[in-house]
Amino acid sequence: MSKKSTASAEKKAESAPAATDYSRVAVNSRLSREEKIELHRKMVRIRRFEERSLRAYQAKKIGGFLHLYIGQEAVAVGCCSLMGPNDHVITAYRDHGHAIAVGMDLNPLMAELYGKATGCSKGKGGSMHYFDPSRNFWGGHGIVGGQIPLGVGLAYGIKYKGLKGAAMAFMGDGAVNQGAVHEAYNLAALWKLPVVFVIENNGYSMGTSQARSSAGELAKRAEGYDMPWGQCNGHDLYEVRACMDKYLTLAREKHQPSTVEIDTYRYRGHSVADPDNTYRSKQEIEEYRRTKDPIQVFQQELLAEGVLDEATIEKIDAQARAEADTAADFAEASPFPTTDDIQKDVYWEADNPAERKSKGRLFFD
Amino acid sequence: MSKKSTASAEKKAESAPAATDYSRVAVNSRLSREEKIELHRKMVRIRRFEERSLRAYQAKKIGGFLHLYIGQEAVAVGCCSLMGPNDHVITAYRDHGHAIAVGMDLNPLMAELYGKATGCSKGKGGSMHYFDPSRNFWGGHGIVGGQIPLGVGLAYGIKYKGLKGAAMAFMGDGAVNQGAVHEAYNLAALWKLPVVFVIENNGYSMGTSQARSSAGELAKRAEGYDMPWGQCNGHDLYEVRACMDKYLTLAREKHQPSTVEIDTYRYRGHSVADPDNTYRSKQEIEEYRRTKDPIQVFQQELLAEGVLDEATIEKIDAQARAEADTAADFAEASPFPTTDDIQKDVYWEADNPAERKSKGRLFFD
Amino acid sequence: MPLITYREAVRHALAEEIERDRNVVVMGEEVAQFNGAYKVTEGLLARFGPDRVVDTPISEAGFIGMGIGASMLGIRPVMELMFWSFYSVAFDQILNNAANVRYMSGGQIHCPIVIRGPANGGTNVGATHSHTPENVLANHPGVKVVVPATAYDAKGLLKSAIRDNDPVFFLENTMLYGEKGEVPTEEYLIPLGLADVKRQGTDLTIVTYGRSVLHSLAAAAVLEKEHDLSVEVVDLRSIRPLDIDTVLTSVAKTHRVLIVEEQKPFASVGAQLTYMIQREAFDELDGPIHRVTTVDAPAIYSPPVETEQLPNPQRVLKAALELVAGTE
Amino acid sequence: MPLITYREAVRHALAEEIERDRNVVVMGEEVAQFNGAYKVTEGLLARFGPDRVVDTPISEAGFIGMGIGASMLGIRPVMELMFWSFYSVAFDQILNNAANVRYMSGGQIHCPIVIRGPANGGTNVGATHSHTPENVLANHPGVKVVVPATAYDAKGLLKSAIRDNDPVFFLENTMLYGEKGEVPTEEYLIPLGLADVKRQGTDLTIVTYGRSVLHSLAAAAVLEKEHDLSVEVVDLRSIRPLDIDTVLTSVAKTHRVLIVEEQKPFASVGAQLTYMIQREAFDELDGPIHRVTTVDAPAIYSPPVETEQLPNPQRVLKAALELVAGTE
Ligand SMILES: Cc1ncc(C[n+]2csc(CCOP(=O)(O)OP(=O)(O)O)c2C)c(N)n1
Ligand SMILES: Cc1ncc(C[n+]2csc(CCOP(=O)(O)OP(=O)(O)O)c2C)c(N)n1
Ligand SMILES: [Mg+2]
Ligand SMILES: [Mg+2]
Repeated sequence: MSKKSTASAEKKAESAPAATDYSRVAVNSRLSREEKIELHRKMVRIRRFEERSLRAYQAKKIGGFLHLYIGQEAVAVGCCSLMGPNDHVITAYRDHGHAIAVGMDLNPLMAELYGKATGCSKGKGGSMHYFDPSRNFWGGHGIVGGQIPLGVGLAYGIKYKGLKGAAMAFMGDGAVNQGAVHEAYNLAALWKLPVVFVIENNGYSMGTSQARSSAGELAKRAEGYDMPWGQCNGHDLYEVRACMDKYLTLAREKHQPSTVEIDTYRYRGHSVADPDNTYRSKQEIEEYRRTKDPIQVFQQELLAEGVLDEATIEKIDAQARAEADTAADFAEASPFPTTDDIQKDVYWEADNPAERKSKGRLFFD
Repeated sequence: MSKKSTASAEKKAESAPAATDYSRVAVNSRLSREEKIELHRKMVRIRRFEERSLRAYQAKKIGGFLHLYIGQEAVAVGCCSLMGPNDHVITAYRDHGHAIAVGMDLNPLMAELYGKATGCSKGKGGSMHYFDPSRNFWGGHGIVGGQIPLGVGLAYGIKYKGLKGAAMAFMGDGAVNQGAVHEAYNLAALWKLPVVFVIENNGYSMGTSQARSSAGELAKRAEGYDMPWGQCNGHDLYEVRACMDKYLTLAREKHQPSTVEIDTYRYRGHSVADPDNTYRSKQEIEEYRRTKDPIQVFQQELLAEGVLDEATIEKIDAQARAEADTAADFAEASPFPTTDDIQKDVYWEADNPAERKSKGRLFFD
Repeated sequence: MPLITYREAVRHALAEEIERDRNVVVMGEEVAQFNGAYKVTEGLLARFGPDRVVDTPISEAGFIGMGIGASMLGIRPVMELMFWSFYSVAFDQILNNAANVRYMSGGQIHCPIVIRGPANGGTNVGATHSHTPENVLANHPGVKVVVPATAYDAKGLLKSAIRDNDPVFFLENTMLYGEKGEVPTEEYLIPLGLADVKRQGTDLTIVTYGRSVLHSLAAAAVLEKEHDLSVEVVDLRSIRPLDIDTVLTSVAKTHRVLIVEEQKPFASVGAQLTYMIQREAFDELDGPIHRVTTVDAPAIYSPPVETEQLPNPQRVLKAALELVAGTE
Repeated sequence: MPLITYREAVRHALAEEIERDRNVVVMGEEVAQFNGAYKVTEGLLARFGPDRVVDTPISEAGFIGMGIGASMLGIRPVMELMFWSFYSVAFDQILNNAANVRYMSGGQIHCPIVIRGPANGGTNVGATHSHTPENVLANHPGVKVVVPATAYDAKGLLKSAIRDNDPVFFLENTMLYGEKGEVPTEEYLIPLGLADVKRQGTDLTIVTYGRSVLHSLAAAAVLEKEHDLSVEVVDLRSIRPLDIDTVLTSVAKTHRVLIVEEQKPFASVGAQLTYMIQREAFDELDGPIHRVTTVDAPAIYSPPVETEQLPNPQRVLKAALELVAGTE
């Protein structure tokens, strides 16, 4: 176990005590069969999409980085399933899960990885820079911690417009050591901005365990800003929803920001190119896969609830695989941007020449 | 009272309880008569120096900013009086007090304000940039919070060299909201670097009260990094010494970093140009002057102890005034740097041409 | 037209735009209750209240990043940096997030944010407080950079900047805040990217912007009077977009170019202008382009020496005479 | 001489200097236990132990500032930025503290720190990870900036950088890490600020540095073979200090200059070179200086398109032919 301390795991701060049956918490018990199946399906779709993208990467269809979310699915799906119309999401470069969780289609997501013009960011952003403002999804950001002030800005916008909503600003366990994160904490707390800072604690920042990168407990730093904070088990989708519901409600109802640290794990290397053997053991990974896989855990739960049966599970999985393959075909068949496209999407004015008001040269050579 | 809460003032964290007679704490009781008088004298010299510099500023002898330390003298003098040969100091732009406290002479300090070549920084730094590495004083820094990582670097150097020493990194109450400060906290705590972060809490960052700039309690943020922290009354030199001695010892003996918040007050505006009437009342200032002036408090104490008498006080004061006047005369009589000096002190290599190993142009026009 | 200061011109632009558009919010350290470190925002809090004029903690990365995020949702934040020099602690937010988010999202997002504040030397505040980052900013595609020299330009350009849908970085000057100029009472806008010929001439073109415009005009007057030289002074006003056409037109007339800029020389705005002029008007040049820049060192504190480190009328005069002598 | 990779050359320089000087410490994210994100520091932890090779948290402002502070006490930290792009979050420490502290202290302090890491596009990592900040860095007096193109240069220059008493920013290139070159077994140093004529020629001077040297050499070979043009390729190696004399000597020979640089065009290193060349060798020029730069937009992700956005042999070839055609 890579995490800081067992003490930390025990002391679940303001989240519910360990004995809670999270399926009975209102936010979960009120879910319909279909909704539950949909949650399961989302996780499966994320996983199959990413596995397919990994094969595409190995086949050299994809450039740059590919940071897989495999093992963490319950976090994005759990959190984003709670989104109302005025809730917004922003995250780091490990963003495939969040993009699918907010409802983006697989075709433009895969096409983005292939660097195609049909990609969600027209092939300009790549894996780290998925965006879909129409679904309140503001990316996909490559600079560790850099998205967190933007997340506070989303919360500011929500509040300024008088809407009842919240922003979720996701970051990794390594990101908490970026100064911008702390500046953002203070602003959010001082001005009562409706944001939940979500630390997806997968135990490592690249090859560095939490213990080697961070002094103290991660979520607890919120106390220094008089912000409430919680911790929860990110392997259990119900628990994620129960915990996040509480903090999202605080944000929406009382403009109270908070920090939630969600325990999770990634099975794959930091990115596909990561050798993944200098900092953790195969056994550790296997142990997580065997006992804490979020899809398995939730599947067992839904089997027990009688919501899922083996046939449905099979079908969902087959559909997800097929959908991922279709996305890869779509991506493959799509055109690359042209060299003329390089200078599009730089300036709003250049893209909207009829409405341009400025003069002079915008581009240089 | 501008500070966050009376709760905060009461809860003096890990510093000694309020009832302590700080004169009896070992670090103070072992002081000789001469040493005590010297501490008093240092505070008086700081004050008279700054009052003289203010007159020079009003006479337009000084450019730029002049951030006066008047009212805060017990902090710098208390802290720096504890320095051993391997202890180092770094601070922000409000640095006159620290410079005098570490033992710098008034002549080069005043000359620096006048922008003269005889200034401690050859007229290149000005008020915000006093330096004296020979006295382990590393400035004088203008970017809020920017000096704090450097302070951690001093601690790193001390530890790397196997010395028993500590760095003191001073900042204001507004500076704690800079990201670099938090990155520095984490590094110091994680790597056990011998640094004491000293927050000189004078209640305001420019015209912004602590309550309007910072969520939570300032020193308490250290807890988020598992660092010990303390608070103390910076109007009482003995208390400052007692409190700081404890944390400096922790640093020197155990490489344990910490944060100490010292309650203090500045009588003058943020800088000389500050109108100083939009954010606090004249009464507030007067109240501090009347009841908490650090020179008065310590003078009373030393009178009571029989260490000082009125004649000695008079004499010290007269000497300090004379010394400040002499410094102003020295500054006045000194030459300005020449335009040729502009490009000196930029590169070590350019200043040491005999030892230059690189080729090519270092400067452009 | 009434004579008002540059400071007032900026303030009036802010006030008019706050009034015009509910989404405009002015933010920064000390902008509200303290009335602005340089009193640019004086009275705005009283007039528009704390929702529209907001004091921030000393957290430039945090609050500018926040502004960028809010701008993605349609807020139009006008953020004050007390000094542009403090962009150093917010560099990532400004030049990765504001500059790139449109591109990385394939054009789905735009950031109508303005960041404004003074960027200049001359007030003896030393190396860390005297950065003139217009070259560094303009190096980044996706941003706009404006440096007004007069009250009239400051007002008209700032109003355009606030209405612009791209991030605009607006660089003022503490040495100009007190300078007065004629500013009409009726509303006007000046488009970004339009240079202004501040003085007509035929013998030499001085290309300049910001406070250096004033130095150049002062020198031009002396050159005319004492040296019988007719100097054209082109004020760029906007660095990106850049009105190179006005520059080239002037060069075609005078065939001699002196660039005057308060910039550290290496890879300055003037270096870029030189590349463009020689590339596009090589045959128009009678001789090399010269520059007057800040003397290449960190900003010195010493007041009389700082004056010499910066462009000033004497340095411009000397450079102009040298240039002309070299091409006669 | 043994053929080793650029990566190994950097590693050998680090190892030799760690060995030579007890004050040299290598630090950065993932440099120790993980063996380096790009495996540059592979094996150093095992060889020199955790006091000399140190993993840091993701706190660039914090740890680089710490390194600067330590350097004031005589430590010689060699800090890795996993990408130079991340200088954006440490800008203030790098360009206010490291660059200015000597000046502001009137020469009492110097900062013998090296900051190194890759700064390049070409690996499809997008806009935030592809900055090439050599122009921005070199804009600041007080710093040195080195951009080696070959294994030989990388090793000799890095060793000099580590022994230098001024802050040196050393910009490597992930696209070059695997490139092999001859590197002697015996110790050698290359002084900073010395350009290297990588190919002799008489018809055209290409001034370049970093990976663009390789593109320029590739293009030069084609220009010779297919167009009978003799191209001289001047590799600057160091941006500041700058060996302008070698450039001017070449210009005096060829009278035509093409600058090839992986830089966003506005206020680039090439802009600065243009200013200097036309200023100091105006009469040597047969026509305008041309540039090949990165196409002016944030770095695009799409792999085949990014190749076209960057300088590449085809773009250099095309530009060279255009330039020559224009001056015949
Ligand atoms: C400012 C900055 N520094 C370094 C990096 C390189 N980097 C990318 S991801 C990463 C690790 C982040 O770990 P964590 O925050 O735990 O997120 P995870 O990858 O585990 O999801 C690092 C060091 C970066 N992108 N930005
Ligand atoms: C990064 C940065 N932002 C803003 C400023 C302008 N500024 C200088 S001092 C100051 C107030 C600092 O207050 P505090 O830290 O409480 O210190 P004090 O002045 O009270 O000693 C501000 C905003 C600066 N120098 N650097
Ligand atoms: Mg992680
Ligand atoms: Mg204060």
